[in-house]
Amino acid sequence: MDFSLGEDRQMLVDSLSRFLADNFDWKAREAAIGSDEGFSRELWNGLAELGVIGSWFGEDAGGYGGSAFDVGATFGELGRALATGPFLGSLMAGKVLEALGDHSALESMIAGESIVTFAHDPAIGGDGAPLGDVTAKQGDGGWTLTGAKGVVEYLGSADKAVVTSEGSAFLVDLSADGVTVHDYPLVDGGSAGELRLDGAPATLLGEDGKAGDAIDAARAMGLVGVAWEGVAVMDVLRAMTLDYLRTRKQFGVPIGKFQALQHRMATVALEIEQARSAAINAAANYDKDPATRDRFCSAAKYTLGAVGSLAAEEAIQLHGGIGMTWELPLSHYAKRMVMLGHVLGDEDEHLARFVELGKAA
Amino acid sequence: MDFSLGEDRQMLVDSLSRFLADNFDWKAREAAIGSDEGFSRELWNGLAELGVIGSWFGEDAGGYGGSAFDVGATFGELGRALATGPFLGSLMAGKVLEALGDHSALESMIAGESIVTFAHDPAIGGDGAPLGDVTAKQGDGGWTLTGAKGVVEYLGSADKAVVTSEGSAFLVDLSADGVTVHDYPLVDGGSAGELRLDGAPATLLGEDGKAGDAIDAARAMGLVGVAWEGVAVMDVLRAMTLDYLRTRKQFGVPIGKFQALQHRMATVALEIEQARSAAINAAANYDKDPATRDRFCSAAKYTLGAVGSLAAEEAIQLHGGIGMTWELPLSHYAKRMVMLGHVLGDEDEHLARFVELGKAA
Amino acid sequence: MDLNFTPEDEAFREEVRSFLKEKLPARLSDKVRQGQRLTKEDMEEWHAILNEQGWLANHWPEEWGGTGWSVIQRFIFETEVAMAHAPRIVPFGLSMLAPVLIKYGSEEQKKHWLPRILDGTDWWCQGYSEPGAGSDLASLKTSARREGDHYIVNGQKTWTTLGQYADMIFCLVRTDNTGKKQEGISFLLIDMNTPGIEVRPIKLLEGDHEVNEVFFTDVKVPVENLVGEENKGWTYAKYLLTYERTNIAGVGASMAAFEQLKEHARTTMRGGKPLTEDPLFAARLAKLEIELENMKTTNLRVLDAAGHGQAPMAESSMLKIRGTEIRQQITDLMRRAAGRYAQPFITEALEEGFNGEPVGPDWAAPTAAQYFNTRKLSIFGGSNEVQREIITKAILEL
Amino acid sequence: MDLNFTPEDEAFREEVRSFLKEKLPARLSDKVRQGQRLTKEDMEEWHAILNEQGWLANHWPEEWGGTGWSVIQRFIFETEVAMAHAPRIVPFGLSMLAPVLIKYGSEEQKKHWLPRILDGTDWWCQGYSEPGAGSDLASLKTSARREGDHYIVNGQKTWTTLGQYADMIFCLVRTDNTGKKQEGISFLLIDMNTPGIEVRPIKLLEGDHEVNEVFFTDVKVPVENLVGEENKGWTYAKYLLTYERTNIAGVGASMAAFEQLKEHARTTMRGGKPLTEDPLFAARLAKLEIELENMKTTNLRVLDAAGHGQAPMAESSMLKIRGTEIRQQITDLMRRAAGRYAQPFITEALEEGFNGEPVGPDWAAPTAAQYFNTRKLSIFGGSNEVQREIITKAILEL
Repeated sequence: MDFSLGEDRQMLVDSLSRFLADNFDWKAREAAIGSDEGFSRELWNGLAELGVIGSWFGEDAGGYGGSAFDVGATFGELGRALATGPFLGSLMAGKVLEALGDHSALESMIAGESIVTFAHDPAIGGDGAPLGDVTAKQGDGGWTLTGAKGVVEYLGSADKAVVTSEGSAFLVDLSADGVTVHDYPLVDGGSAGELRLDGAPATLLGEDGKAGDAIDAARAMGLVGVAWEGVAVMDVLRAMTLDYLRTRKQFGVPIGKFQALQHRMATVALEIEQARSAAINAAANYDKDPATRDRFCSAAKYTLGAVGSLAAEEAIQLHGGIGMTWELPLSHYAKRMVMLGHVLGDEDEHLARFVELGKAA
Repeated sequence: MDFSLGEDRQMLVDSLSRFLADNFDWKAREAAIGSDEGFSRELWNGLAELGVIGSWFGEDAGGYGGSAFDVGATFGELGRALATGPFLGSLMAGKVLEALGDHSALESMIAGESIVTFAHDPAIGGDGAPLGDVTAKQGDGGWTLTGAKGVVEYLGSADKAVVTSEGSAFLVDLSADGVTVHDYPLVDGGSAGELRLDGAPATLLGEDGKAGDAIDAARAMGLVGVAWEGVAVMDVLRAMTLDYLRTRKQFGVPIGKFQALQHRMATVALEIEQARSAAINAAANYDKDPATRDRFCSAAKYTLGAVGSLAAEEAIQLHGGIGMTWELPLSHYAKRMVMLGHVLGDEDEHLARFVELGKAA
Repeated sequence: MDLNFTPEDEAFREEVRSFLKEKLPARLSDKVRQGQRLTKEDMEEWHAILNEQGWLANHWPEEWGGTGWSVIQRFIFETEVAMAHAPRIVPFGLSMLAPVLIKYGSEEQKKHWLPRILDGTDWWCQGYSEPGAGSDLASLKTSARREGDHYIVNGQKTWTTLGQYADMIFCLVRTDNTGKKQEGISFLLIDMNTPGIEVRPIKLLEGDHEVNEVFFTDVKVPVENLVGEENKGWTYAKYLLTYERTNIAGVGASMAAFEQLKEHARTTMRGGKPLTEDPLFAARLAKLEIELENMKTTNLRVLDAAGHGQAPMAESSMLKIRGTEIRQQITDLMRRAAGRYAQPFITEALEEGFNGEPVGPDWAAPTAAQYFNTRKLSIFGGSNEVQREIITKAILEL
Repeated sequence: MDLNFTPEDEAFREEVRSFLKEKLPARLSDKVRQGQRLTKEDMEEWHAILNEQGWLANHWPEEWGGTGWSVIQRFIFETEVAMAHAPRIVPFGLSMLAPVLIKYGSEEQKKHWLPRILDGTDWWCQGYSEPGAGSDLASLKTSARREGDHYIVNGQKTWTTLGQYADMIFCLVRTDNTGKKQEGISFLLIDMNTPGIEVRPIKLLEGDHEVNEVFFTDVKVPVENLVGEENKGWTYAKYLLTYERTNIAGVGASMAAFEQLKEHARTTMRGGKPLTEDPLFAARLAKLEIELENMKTTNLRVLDAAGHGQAPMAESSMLKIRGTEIRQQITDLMRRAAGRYAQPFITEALEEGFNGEPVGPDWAAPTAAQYFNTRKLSIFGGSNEVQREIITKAILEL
C-alpha cells in the first residue's frame, strides 16, 4: 500500500505546478478564456514541452508514462490552476490512437504540433432527439463518414478528430471536404463544437468494428482525469471558502465563528475526502478487468457529481453575494465544478451504470 | 378556502383530546402496550362511546361523519396521545363494509361491540417470497377462503376480518374453522398477526370481483389517517425536542443556544409544515377522481416517510443518550414515527406510485 | 376544511386569465418562457399595461390605487401572472418603497412619489447592502450629514439590482454614530442624477449585468427626502423587509418553471427513453413536484392565517427558505436535463429574435445561466441563514 | 501509488482467515450474523480464543503482549474478524484503559492489571459520562475525597455500557473544585464489588439492556488505584478518547453488514421483482456501496499517513462521523428492505436456538431493533456534533 505519487510522477507534478504558477496566473487565464479559442496556445505548447501530454501515454507510443495515476496527477494540477485547453479530448483521442496503433498522429499531438479531439457522443437536435449518429461507408477511395457529433471538446481548434462509429474508430482531418464545424464557447470557459460530417474522408483505426474496447478504455481514462481534476477544483473551493470564513466579518466576528457554518464546512470537507478516495479508487482499478474498472470509474463520477455540486453550492452560499460575481475566481471554480458534472455522463447516469455493472458481476 | 376544521369536527376533536388527556396518560399507555392485546379495551370502548369510530363513517352506514377530514382530525388526536388500538384496521375494514353494504357488521363495530380488522397484504415467507395469497372458492355451503395474509393489525384481538382476494372482499369470522391466527407484539407497541386460511367460511361483500374500487378507496382513507397521525407524532417530537433544547445545559448554556442545532431544528420545523400540508392535501383531494386521490395520498405517504425519519432521527440525536432510553416518552414517539413508514407502503413505493399515476394523467 | 377556492375566487381567476390572454403581449411571454433577457423597455411595457388595468398596485390601500383584493385574490393573481410567463414586476418602487411611504411617509411624499411609481416616471432601486454590511445590515456606514436644508451623503452601496436603469434610490444612511448601530440610521430618497453618484456594474458569474455598486461622493439630498424621522430608519427598513408578501415563496413562478421542466423532460431522450422514464430523473421530478404541491398548500395556510389576523412574519421565513430551494432545484434539474448541452455558452441565444444555428435542445441555452443565477435566491433578500435565525427566535423560541 | 496490499500483507490476511476458519466457533458467528443477543459468556469465549492465539492485544507494545503488527496489518485483522461475523471484543479494558495504563500507569499497575485484562479476570467498564456531563464531559461532578490511604467516592455515572457484567470500572472523578474544570479531574480504578456501588439498568428504546447507571455512595478506593497524578486525569481522559484507533470507521463491520443487506435485497420481492431490481432501492444500495468503497480508501489513507508519522487525530473524527453514518444507513436500509415485516417485535427470535413460528423473512426480526440501536453510534463515543467541533478547530482552523 502506498499513497504517494512516486518519485518520477511527483517530479512531473511539481514542475507542472511550478510551470502553471509561473505562466498561468489569473490574468493569463482571463485572457485565455476571453480568446476565440478559449485557451492559450502558449500554455498548451508549454505543457507539451514539459512532457505533460506525453505523460498520458506509454513509451511504445512515444510517451513517458501512460498510467491512470499519471493522468490523474496531471489533471489534478490542471484543475487546481483552472486551466482550459483540449486536455480531455486529447487524452481520449490519444488513448484510442495508442491502443489502435496510429502512433504518428499521436506523436505529433504529444509534441504539441497538432490537436486531435475526440468525437464520440451524438449530437442532439432542437427537439431533444439525437440527430443521426455517424455512420461509415467503405468505397473505392477509402472510408467516408456521415452524421453528427455533439459538444466535441475544442472542435474549432482541433486539426483532427478521432470519430467513433458503431464500434469502429476513425481519424478525420477536420480541414477535409464534407466536414462542417460549428463551435462555441462554454459556460466554464473553453470551447466545444458540433461536428457534421457529410461523406468526409476518414482513416480507419485498427480493424472495422473492433475498436469498442479501446473506446471504452479511453472514456474510462477520461473519467479518471475528470475525477482528479474535480477533486482539485474542490480543494480550491474549500481553501477559498475557509479563507473567506476566516476573514469576512459580520456582527463583529469572522463569519467562520458561526457554528452552523462550521458544521456545514465540516461536512463539505468530509465529502471532499470521500471524493478524493473515489478518484484514487478509479485510478487504482484502471488496469483491472473492464467491469471492475468501469464500476470504479462510475463510482468516482457519481461521487464527483454529488459532492461537486455540494461543494460548489456551499462555496457560493457561504461567500454570499461576492460569491456570485464574475470578478471573484471562486465563482469560476464553482462553474467548472458544476459543469464537470455534465462531462462524460452525469451522476445519475453513472449511478445507474454502477447498478448495471453490479448485476453483471 | 378554509383551513379550520369546522365547528362540529372541532367539537369532536376537542372532546377526544380531553378524553385522551383524562383517560390515557403515559402510565395508561405503558399498561396498554404491556398488555397481551397491545391496547386498552377500556380506551377502545370509550372511543366508541365518544363517537370517534362512528365519525369515520357516513350517516347511511350508521356513522356520524365519514369524510377524510373526520378521519384525519381524529387520527391526529390519537397520534398525539400515541394511542395504540385497532384504529387503522377498523377504519379500512369499515370503509369496505360501508361501500359494499354490510352495515350490520359495521354498526356493531361502531358501537364498539366487535373488532373487525382488514387483511389485505399477502404474507411473506422465511425466504422473502410471498406465501400463497388468499383465493376464494364458491361451493354449496357458500364461499371459502384459502391462503395467507401478513402483518394484519390487531389480528389476535379481532372478531372478524375483511379479507381481500383478487378484487373481491369477504367478511370472515375469525373464530371459524379453517382460520389460524399467529399474533405478536409490534416494535412501536400494539399488535398484529399472520392470518392463515384453509377453507375458512366467508361472506362475500358486494359482488364477486367488483370490490376493487372499494378496497382502493379504503386503503386511500387509511393513508389519510396515517398521514395525519404521523404529522401529530412529529409535532410532539418537535415540541419535546425544543423543550429539551431549552432546558438541557452543557458548557454552561442551554444547548438550544448552539447555532448548528438551531438551524437543524429550523429545517425540521419547516419540513414538518410541508408534511402537514401534504396530509391536508391528501384529505382535501380524497373525494376527487381516484387517480387524483391516490396521487395526493402517495405524495403524503412519501412526504411522511421522508420527513418522519428525519424528525425522529433528529429528535433522538439532539436529545443525545437520553433520547435512546425506553423510559423517555420521546423514544416511543420516534419509534412510532419510523414504524409508520412501514405501514401501507414505504416512501419509495409511494414515490414510484406517484410517478406511475403521473404517467397515466 | 376546504381547499377549494370560492366561486367568487374562481370567477376572479377567470377574469385574470382573460385579461392576461388579451393584454399580455405574446412577444413578452415568449421571451420569458424562453429565458431571454428582458430589456428595460420590456419591463416598462408590462408595468404600463398593468397600471392601465388598475391592477398594478393591487396590494396598496385603495385610496392610493389598490384594488382591495383579499390575500387569496392576490395569491391567485400572482400565480396566474407567473403561470402566463408575464415579465416580473420590478418590486423596488411598487412593493418595497411604497408600503414604507404609505405607512411612514408624509402626505406630500405620498402624493408626490406614489403616482410616479404607478405611471413609471421613477424607476426605483434599493440602497441597503454595503460591502461591509450584508447579513449584518445594521452595521452600514454610508453617512448622511445634515447641512442646512440638505444632507450630504458619502459612502457606497452594493448589490443594487437594476440600478443601471434607476431614476431614484431609497437608501439607508447613517445619521448618527453615537449609540447602538440600529439607532443612527435614516431612510433617504435620492435622485440618481444628483452629482456625485456613480453606478458601476457588477458582472455576475453567469455573465449577466443585473446588480451594481453605487458610490456616493458628497451627494446633496434635500431634507424633504427624509422619510419619517431622522435616526428611525431601522424601523422602516425592517418593516420593508418583513412586509407581508403573499408571494415570497414564488409558488406561481415555480409552478410555471416546473411545467416547463416536465415538458422538456418528456422530449429529452436518455438511453433511448424520455427522461421522464428514467427512474432516477423521474424520482427527482416527482420529489420536486410533491414538494411544490406541499408548498402551495403551506403558502395558502400562511395566507389564510394572515387573513384571520395571525401575523405571518416568521412563517414567511419558512416560505422564503423552501420557496427559494424549490426554485433552485427546478433550475438544477433543468440543467441536468440538458445534459452535455448545458455547457455551451451562447449568449446571443438569450436575446430576442436570435436566429443563429441552434445547438442542442432548443430550450437548453439558458439552463446553466439560470441555474447559476438562481444561486442568488438563497443569498439576497435576507439570506436563508438569516431566515433560519428568524425561525429560531420567533418560531422555535430557542 | 498502489492500493494493493503487499504480498506479505496478503499472506497475513490468509493467516488470519485460516485462524478464523479454524477457531471462530460457528455457534458464535451464527449468532452475530443473525443479530441474536450475545451473552457475557459468548463474549468471554471469543476473548479467550483470541488471547490464546496471542492476537487479543495486538495494538499493545510487544513487551506487554502486543504483536508488533503494522497499522495495515491491524486494519486487515479487524476487517477480517468483522467480515467473519466474530463477536466484537469488549473494548473497555483492552483498548481504552490499557493504552492509558501503558502510557501513564505505574509499573505496579501495569504488572497487576494488564495480564488480568488479557486473561479475562477483570471485566472493565467505563465511568466517564454523568447525567449533567455528556458532550461537556469536563463538567463532571462525581467526587473523590482523599482520606488517609483511600479516596471516598460519591456521585453518579451513566451510559455505562455492559456495566452489569463488570468487575472493575475506570472513572473520571473530581478531586479539586477550585480551578478550571479540566484541572481538578483524576483517573481512578474502582472495584465494582466495593460497598456503596449500585448498578441500575437503563433499558434502551429497542428494548435491550446494554447500558447502566452507576451510583457511588461513600465508596472507598485505595490510593494506589489512582492512575498518574492527582488532578491530571483530564490529560489521560483525552488521550483515551483520541487514542488512535485503526478501526474507528468500522469498515469491516460495515462491509459484513452490507454484504448481508445485499443478500437480503436479492431475495426480497417487491412488486414481483427482487428489491435489487427496484430502481429506487437499487439506487439507495448503490450510493451506500460507493460510500463504503470510498470510506475504505479514506480509512487506508489515514492509516497510511499515520504510518508515515502524520498524526491522524482530527482525521479520525471524519472517519468516526462518516463511518457511523454508513453503519446507520445500512441498518436503515435493512429495515426498509424488511418492509412491513420490520414491525413485529419478537424478542425471543433474538435469543440463541429460537425455533418459534417464523414471521416474515427469516432475517427480518432484528432489523428494527438494530436500526434503533445504531442511533447510538452518532451519540456515544463523542457525538458526531463533538467530532464536527474537532474538525472545525483542527482541520478547518476556523
